[in-house]
Amino acid sequence: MQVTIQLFAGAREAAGADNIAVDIDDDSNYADLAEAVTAACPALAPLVAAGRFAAGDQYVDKSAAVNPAADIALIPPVSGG
Amino acid sequence: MQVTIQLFAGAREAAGADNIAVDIDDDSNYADLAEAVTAACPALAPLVAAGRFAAGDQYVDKSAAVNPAADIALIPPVSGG
Amino acid sequence: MISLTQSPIDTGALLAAAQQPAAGAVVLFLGITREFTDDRQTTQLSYEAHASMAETQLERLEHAARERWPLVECQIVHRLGEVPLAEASVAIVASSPHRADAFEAGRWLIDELKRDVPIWKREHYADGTTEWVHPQSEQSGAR
Amino acid sequence: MISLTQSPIDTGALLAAAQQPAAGAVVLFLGITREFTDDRQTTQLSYEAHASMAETQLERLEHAARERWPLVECQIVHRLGEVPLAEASVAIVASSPHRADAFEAGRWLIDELKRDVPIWKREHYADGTTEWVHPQSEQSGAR
Repeated sequence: MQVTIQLFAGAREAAGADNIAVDIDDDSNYADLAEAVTAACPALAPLVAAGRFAAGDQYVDKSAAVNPAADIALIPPVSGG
Repeated sequence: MQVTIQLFAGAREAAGADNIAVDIDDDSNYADLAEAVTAACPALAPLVAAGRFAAGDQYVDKSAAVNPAADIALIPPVSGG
Repeated sequence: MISLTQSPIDTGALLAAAQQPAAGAVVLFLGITREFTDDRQTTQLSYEAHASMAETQLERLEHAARERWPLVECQIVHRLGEVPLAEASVAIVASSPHRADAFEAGRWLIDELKRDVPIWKREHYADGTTEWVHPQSEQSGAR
Repeated sequence: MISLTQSPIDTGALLAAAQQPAAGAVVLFLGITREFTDDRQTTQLSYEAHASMAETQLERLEHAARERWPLVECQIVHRLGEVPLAEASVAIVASSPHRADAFEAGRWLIDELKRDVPIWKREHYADGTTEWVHPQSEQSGAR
């Protein structure tokens, strides 16, 4: 299946794009997604490793199954406040 | 010597006066002063027992010698804030 | 800077003084007149001070806080006279490069103020009675 | 109440909302743009958010704080876009009957916000360079 991941801040800057699309197996979890994103765009490797994924408005576990219907985002380490 | 003590808040209300004058021995300390004030105005006893004396703008120890040249005040328990 | 005032406290001026480029964090504390203590209804408070001593003691606290924490700004204002419901009787502002210091200084200053600064509160209750507040030492100043 | 805004934060409105007769204490925290981090000079910050997620996470924090402490009011506002030196990027106000709760809630909320809310800061340095800030987890958010 194809999944599109929204990118923010330094991740958007590293990829040079607002989002990135990757192909993954139907039964992939977010750890698999992290690998696919890093393979597709090596410049994102550090922020994928340090960051988390969100589906909709919630953080997800690396072991959770990827839901391709959700709005998926890469959330690099945050610095609000 | 005669010493005049400024009174505030509930102490002023209990004594019905802004200050109270008492006669004490020349070598008295503030514990002696507390006794003299309580004897002169029994209504002040609870706030003398719970409070502190100040000379000028500083708290004084009960064991310190009374300085009749200082502005002496009875500081009942405070409730600012 | 410290002050005693008969007027409403200008919190905007306190924040403006604290928001300096060297600071990263500002903490403002306000003590305000609470309507109910247990079941007893307060309509207003009034405050009296041993003014010169209160100023000296507040200055001592400001200096002690500036020695203990790296504060960019530190101001304490206490209002005297009548303070209506929900208005501030005391304001403390502290700013610092990092937030832990501003929080700790603000908390320490209000705790010390309530223990040592010669200011007294008089409750005006809804039933028409008034009462000077002289807390026994260990139950002092839960607010 | 929580909000994200592109405008300067109205701290007067936050304090007015928090100063309710049921409260005895108000704590306002402001995170402000600091000019120097070590020797590096910042001229301004800009902030970006995953907006819907940031709102959801801020609401979660407000609700959690209200469950944990008896708060009369609790509001969190984060500014987005450019924030000049000394202006507030975030404001948190908490009021409570007793002061310990307002202090603890304010401190907890800013700590949690800096850990979990998807907002990012971009430093604009005096030498003309810019840099998105993505702290490594254990050194995050000392301010």
